[in-house]
Amino acid sequence: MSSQVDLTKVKPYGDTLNDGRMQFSFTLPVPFGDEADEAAKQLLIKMGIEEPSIVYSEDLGVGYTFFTAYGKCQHTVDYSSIEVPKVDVEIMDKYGVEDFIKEHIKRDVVIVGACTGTDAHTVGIDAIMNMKGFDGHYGLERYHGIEAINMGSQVPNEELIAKAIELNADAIVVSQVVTQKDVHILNLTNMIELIEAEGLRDKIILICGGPRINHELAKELGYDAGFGPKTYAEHVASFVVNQIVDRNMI
Amino acid sequence: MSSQVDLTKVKPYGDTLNDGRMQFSFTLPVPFGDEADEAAKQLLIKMGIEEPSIVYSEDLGVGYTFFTAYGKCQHTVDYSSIEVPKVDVEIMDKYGVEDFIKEHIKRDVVIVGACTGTDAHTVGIDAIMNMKGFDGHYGLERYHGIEAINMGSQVPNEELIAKAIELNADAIVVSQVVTQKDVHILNLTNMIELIEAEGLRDKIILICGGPRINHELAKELGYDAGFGPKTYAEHVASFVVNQIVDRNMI
Amino acid sequence: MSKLNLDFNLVAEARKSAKVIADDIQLMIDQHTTVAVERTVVRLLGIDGVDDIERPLPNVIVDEIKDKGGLSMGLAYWIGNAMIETGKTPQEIAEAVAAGELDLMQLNQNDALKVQAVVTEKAKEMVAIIANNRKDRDAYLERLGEGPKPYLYLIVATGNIYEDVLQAQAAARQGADVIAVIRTTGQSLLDFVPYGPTTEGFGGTYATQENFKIMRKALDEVGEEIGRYIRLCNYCSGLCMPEIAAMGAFERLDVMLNDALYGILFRDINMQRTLIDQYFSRIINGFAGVIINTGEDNYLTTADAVEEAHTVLTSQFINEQFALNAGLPEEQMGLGHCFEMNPNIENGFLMELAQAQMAREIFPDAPLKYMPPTKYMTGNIFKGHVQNTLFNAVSIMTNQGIQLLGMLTEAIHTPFLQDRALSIENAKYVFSNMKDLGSEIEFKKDGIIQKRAQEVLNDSVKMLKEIEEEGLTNSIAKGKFAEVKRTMTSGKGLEGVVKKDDKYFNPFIELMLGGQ
Amino acid sequence: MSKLNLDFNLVAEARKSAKVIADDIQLMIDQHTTVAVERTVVRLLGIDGVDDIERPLPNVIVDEIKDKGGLSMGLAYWIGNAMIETGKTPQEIAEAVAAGELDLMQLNQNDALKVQAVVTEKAKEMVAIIANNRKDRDAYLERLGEGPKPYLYLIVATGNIYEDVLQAQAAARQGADVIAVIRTTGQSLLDFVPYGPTTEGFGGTYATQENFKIMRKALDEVGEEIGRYIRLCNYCSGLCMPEIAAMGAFERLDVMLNDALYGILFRDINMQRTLIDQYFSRIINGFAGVIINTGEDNYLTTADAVEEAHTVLTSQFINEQFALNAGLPEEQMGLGHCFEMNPNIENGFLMELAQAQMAREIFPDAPLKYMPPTKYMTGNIFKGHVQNTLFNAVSIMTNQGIQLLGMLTEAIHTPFLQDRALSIENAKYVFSNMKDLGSEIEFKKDGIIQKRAQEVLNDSVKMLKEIEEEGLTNSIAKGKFAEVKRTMTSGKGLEGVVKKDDKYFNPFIELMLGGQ
Ligand code: B12
Ligand code: B12
Ligand SMILES: Cc1ncc(COP(=O)(O)O)c(C=O)c1O
Ligand SMILES: Cc1ncc(COP(=O)(O)O)c(C=O)c1O
Repeated sequence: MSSQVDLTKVKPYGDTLNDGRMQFSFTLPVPFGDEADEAAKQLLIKMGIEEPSIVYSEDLGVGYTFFTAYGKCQHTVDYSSIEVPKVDVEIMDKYGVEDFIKEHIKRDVVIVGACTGTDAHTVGIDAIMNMKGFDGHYGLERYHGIEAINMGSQVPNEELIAKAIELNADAIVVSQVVTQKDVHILNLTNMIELIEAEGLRDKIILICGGPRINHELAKELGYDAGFGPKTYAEHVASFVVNQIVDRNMI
Repeated sequence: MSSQVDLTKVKPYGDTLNDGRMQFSFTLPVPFGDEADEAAKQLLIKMGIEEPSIVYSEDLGVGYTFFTAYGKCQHTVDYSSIEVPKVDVEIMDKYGVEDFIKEHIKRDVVIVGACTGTDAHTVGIDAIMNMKGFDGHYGLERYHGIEAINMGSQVPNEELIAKAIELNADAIVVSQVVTQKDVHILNLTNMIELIEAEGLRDKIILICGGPRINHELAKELGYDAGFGPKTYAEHVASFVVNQIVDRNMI
Repeated sequence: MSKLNLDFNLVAEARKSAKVIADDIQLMIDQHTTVAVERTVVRLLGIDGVDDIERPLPNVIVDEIKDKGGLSMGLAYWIGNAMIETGKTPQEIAEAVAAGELDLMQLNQNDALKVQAVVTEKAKEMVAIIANNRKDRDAYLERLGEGPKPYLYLIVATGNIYEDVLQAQAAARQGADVIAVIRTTGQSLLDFVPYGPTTEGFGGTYATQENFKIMRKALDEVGEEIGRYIRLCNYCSGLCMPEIAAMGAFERLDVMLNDALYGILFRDINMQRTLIDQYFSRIINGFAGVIINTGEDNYLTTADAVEEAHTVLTSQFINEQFALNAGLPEEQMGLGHCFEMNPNIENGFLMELAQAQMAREIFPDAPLKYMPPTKYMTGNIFKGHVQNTLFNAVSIMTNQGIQLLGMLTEAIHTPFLQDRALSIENAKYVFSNMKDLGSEIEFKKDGIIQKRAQEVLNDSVKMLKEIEEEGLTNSIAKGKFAEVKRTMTSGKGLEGVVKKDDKYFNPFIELMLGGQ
Repeated sequence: MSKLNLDFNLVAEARKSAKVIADDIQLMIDQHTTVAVERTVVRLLGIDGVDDIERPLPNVIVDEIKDKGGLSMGLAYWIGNAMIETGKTPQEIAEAVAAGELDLMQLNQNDALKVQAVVTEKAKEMVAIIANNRKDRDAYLERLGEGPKPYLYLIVATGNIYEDVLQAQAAARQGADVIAVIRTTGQSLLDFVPYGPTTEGFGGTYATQENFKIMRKALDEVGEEIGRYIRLCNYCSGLCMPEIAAMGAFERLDVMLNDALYGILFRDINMQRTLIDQYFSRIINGFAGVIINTGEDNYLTTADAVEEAHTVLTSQFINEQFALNAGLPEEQMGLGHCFEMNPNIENGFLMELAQAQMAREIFPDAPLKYMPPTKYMTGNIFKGHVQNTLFNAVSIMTNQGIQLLGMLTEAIHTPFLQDRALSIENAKYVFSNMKDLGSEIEFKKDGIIQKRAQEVLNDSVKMLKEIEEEGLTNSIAKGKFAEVKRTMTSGKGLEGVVKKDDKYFNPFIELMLGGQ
């Protein structure tokens, strides 16, 4: 029989359990040649890779060399002890959310959102907020009982907060797509600082999302929740309406 | 100006010197999900990768998960101290070799070769030995002054040695392409043992080649030279005729 | 209508030559039997298992008869005779022989007709099992359905049948239609079939009946789960061609590698041996509803794909005639070809397209087996993945039957779990995104594509004419295929070939040839 | 002949509508100038550099005139007048203004005709520099030659111009024909152009004249070395369209992103501002022999590529007319489109092929700029590499002009050194392997491909008719393009728009419009 996986000592799998096989590609700033291959091998050995094999190397034209390599990873990971923080709410569909609001909140829920800072990627926030939604999942604008205001892109944090105050919003949702040089972290942190300075932190649900965002990161930064790729409006809506009830914001 | 590479502390290069960026792909025998991604990240951290980012993960259908990841390698390699053993001979072209034989050896050089063991990959050894050669480089059979005998594939080491003795060969050349479970190492080592048992080791030039062979490995195993990918007949011929002179086998 | 503007009179000429070539060989085939054929008869009569030193009983019994000079009568006679004399089943007889308790040739010899009657009865019983397997397959296909063509054909090759099962089930869930269990290096030169489940092998897993059974079960299970019948493939090449065909028939394999010339050229098996063996193996494959896969792709892994393209077509014509002689219909002929041109060739894609389309038009009913780039794959897995993309593009544009998926790691190792997933994804994307491209485009009259196909066909017609004149065996001796030279008496396994006696008898030929 | 069986009467109708649309806007354009236009005039007169708080001198001088209400006369008048009054060069004048030593509007005002004569003389001198750069380019092309079309267009985007140089030279050696230096996030909304070499940026490098110069030199060097002229590309979009066009003209850029509507839709720049700015920028591009790249691809990164395909064609027609109005010939119109359908769409490839071929047939002389898949790229780099392969296939099959190479890491980061190498390898392989496929195939009459193209053309003709009726600005206000709504007075930069005085004067329009 195919042998049993030891989840306390998990290793990469190529074609046999615990063979440790991994693929690598990278460039080293050294000239193409046997010495370059050797340098690549040594690097892999330092990473804990046994029998590194440089299967391809290419001169990139500026005295640098590109490698593709395979090797056997000797490290193991204890999978059984891993716990990942997750948005802990049962996801309802649109009708579920609408009924929940009717039953438990009995007034319109107000959500304002934007893609903030210099970030101009609207597709993600539009997917969550606009009528049309995304991938066959309607956006918040189409939910009865939710008033959703999408301010678009490149919105300064200050403006977004001002709008939330103006509308007495239940939740602020922020999208961040550009992550180069951690510009999203800067931006998201600045948002929290401004909110706290306004004394609003407890009165508002604060959510962020984007392709490189996850719940863990969001929590660390001080948000109530964070959503990554493949999020739909119902995820955000379910979380918000539950929070309103749980935090007694009705 | 673009900064200078410190060759004693070389790190992978993504788009900025010493950013350490590398790409990885591998499978872990754990079920698809956030915990799997976390396990993959932890593994990369153990390998010395900072800010590992799992950019893609996929359920392989048997409770295992495939990942693609990027991250920043923190290890460095001292390129300046690397020395790789190389076949140390000036490569002559066909005419050069032929003249060399005429001038210095003054008799026919005899080379027998085969793809040994259960290995049936003839294309590599044919490329070196047969008339036609490879990539526009003629094979040894076409060299004046060289008698080249290609015994083909799946030839037992014993038969190859017997043929070499029969023809009083100057060199034996062995091809090994299949490397699974290190079958080539076994096979090449067995060859050396048989040759030594016959008391032939000093009297014959012993060469191996194949896609996963290099000179370093060949030397370790006790061969005079080893040739990897992109070898042509002239490489082997140049080495053999020089050895004949150097080792006074004329 | 021909998109390539091919001259179908030339195609007819080629077929005629190929028929002469195959019929000429058939004379030799009909006069001989081999140890492998006889072991197959024995297996088909229900004999299986090993003796106490692990020798398969079919080998034990056939070797004994051979040593004692009785092989020319055929094993059916000896077993049938023993059934009459001892009242035992064939399996009991074989066990008694292995135990040294019974000497078949020392028994009283009954009248041939009487023996034939007894043995044919048993044979019919066994053949019914195979016919039933075929019905089971049809029922599965009816009930679960199958993937669209080109079928996605994936290999597993870990050496360990249980690890293979994991990989095969993963592949099926990812979209595979056919799972081929690659054989370990060297098995094709074994003159016996190993026994039982196996967990060790180099670059492949032993073909054993138990391994077939384990994998068949695993694929039926996963097929039920995903609602798609998953075909199982193995190799009936090498010194045991017909034996493995029989095992495959018993275990409901669906596809088998089976080439009339492959063993000769690429495994240095004696030509008489392979030609005789292939005949019986194909009768079995044909009867069992197995799609054969011929090995023309191998020519171009050795010789040049541009210059030697016509040898592929030539071999396809010859394989076709041998298959027809063995009663194997066009619908089961997975004639082989491949995408093996140097990727540096300008307009190489056009030539590959021409070749693939040509095969499609000349063999319209055959589920052509299309092999991926292998020779020009390198350690550059990214480029390799692109080469495979173009290969997939040609396939969907020309409506191939079975797509042997290329692996981005072809030049490195036998496939990892993820390599297969990436290949399936590549093929599925291309097949869906370009779905109707083939039927949407026409080729320019007398353009590069049409001319290339016409040229290859012409060369093949010429080559077949030459072979027709000098005979297949002489042509092979001259190195016309894959630049490999073999003679009538060179190569492995000749000692296993025996001329038939007048009274030689094999009930399965009659029962299976062309029938269902 | 049309492979798509397009109705060229419809194409003519579409062009007619587009001309009406553009001419309508041209009335507004002709009546206005902007701060950016005037800064450009100033730059073209030779003013460059920054003051002691890093403000670019063109801004200093234009802002001052604007604040004091003199902008409607045009900067050419004020500079010319100051030249007469002070005897200084424009640069000296600007420096004096910046130092607070000179107030242009306090000087004695000379007769307009006299000023025009002086300033036109200076302008001619400067325009000659640009004309010379154009000759230099022609000489390079003559001497070194260029890569075949589609040109391989690669981006660099490290933020550090020196690191960019390394990457650009690497790309050129690997096969790039065009190097585009991507701009840092946010530069397009700056109402000034930064000065000097820069080494910091987010997802791109500042467009500065010094950076242009550094990269131009590096590409000339590597071009000499490899024997192929390497084109340099940057962006004249955003609030500084014409200024950057001028800088590009001085530094011999070859290709510039320049779209009449992009700034409005995707950067929320006020429409009047962008439309006025684009006119002057295109006059400069046209004169400098720069190929412009329009941004229709952006529509489909936001809206759906299947449903909104006709908006791309519509915008191409409009961009064409705006370009013609600015004297920019078809040969310099790199009209944009892209391969942005969901890869899961069955026969998506056929639709992409239809769109690309349609653009090719409708704009036969334009060096079409073809953008790669971006929206449906994921972290699955292997699949991404395959998506790029199909993109490359469409390009070579339809004879595109400029191929913006897709990166397998599109969804992850701006390109690494190796990402670019892999993309180039992908494109080169496909372009060579499929070289003549386009001319070898014909599309089935009334098949999926032909019908799709016809449908898109029909929809576009209809849309253009509607826009013709309601006007471009109203159409944009309704969200007809990319589902984005903008009004005449919304958006950034409106405060920089000024109605021209009767005596307004800009010598460069006359000197450059349509001339060479
Ligand atoms: C489309 C696109 C553009 C379009 C944007 C059009 C528009 N109207 O949005 C245009 C062409 C304008 C553009 C420009 C630029 N782009 Co861009 N772009 C992309 C692209 C191709 C797709 C992004 C996208 O739309 N994805 C689809 C949506 C649905 O996915 P999503 O955003 O992840 O959203 C989902 C989840 O993340 C989540 N989510 C997102 N936000 C939120 C918010 C909340 C509250 C919640 C709950 C959930 C949530 O839910 C969504 C639905 O499931 C990506 C590459 C890629 N394939 O990812 C690059 C990419 C994002 N762009 C990039 C860059 C660098 C730029 C530029 C800065 C380049 C430049 N220097 O000019 C510019 C400038 C833009 C700016 N100022 O920000 C980089 C970012 C690199 C990085 N990691 O930092 C990328 C990765 C491309 C690359 N490899 O270089 N871009
Ligand atoms: C062609 C081929 C075949 C053909 C061989 C035909 C023939 N007549 O040779 C066929 C189809 C028969 C075949 C069968 C098998 N193959 Co095979 N095959 C290949 C393939 C596609 C190309 C090899 C090749 O011809 N390369 C071209 C030549 C010119 O290159 P080369 O051998 O490296 O030779 C050069 C140098 O290495 C050097 N060199 C080589 N030998 C020598 C000797 C000397 C003395 C010198 C100086 C230099 C030298 O010089 C040569 C010219 O520069 C590779 C995959 C690949 N793309 O690499 C798989 C590959 C080698 N095969 C493989 C396998 C597993 C098999 C099988 C075992 C599969 C099976 N279970 O059935 C069988 C069995 C074969 C056996 N018993 O050995 C694996 C090996 C895995 C591994 N690393 O161990 C590979 C890598 C494919 C894979 N990914 O699974 N194969
Ligand atoms: C027809 C045929 N048989 C068999 C094989 C497998 O090789 P082996 O003979 O080692 O089983 C191949 C491999 O390509 C083949 O094409
Ligand atoms: C026409 C045009 N201009 C400019 C840009 C670049 O964006 P930015 O406005 O941020 O410079 C693009 C990007 O795709 C474009 O298509």
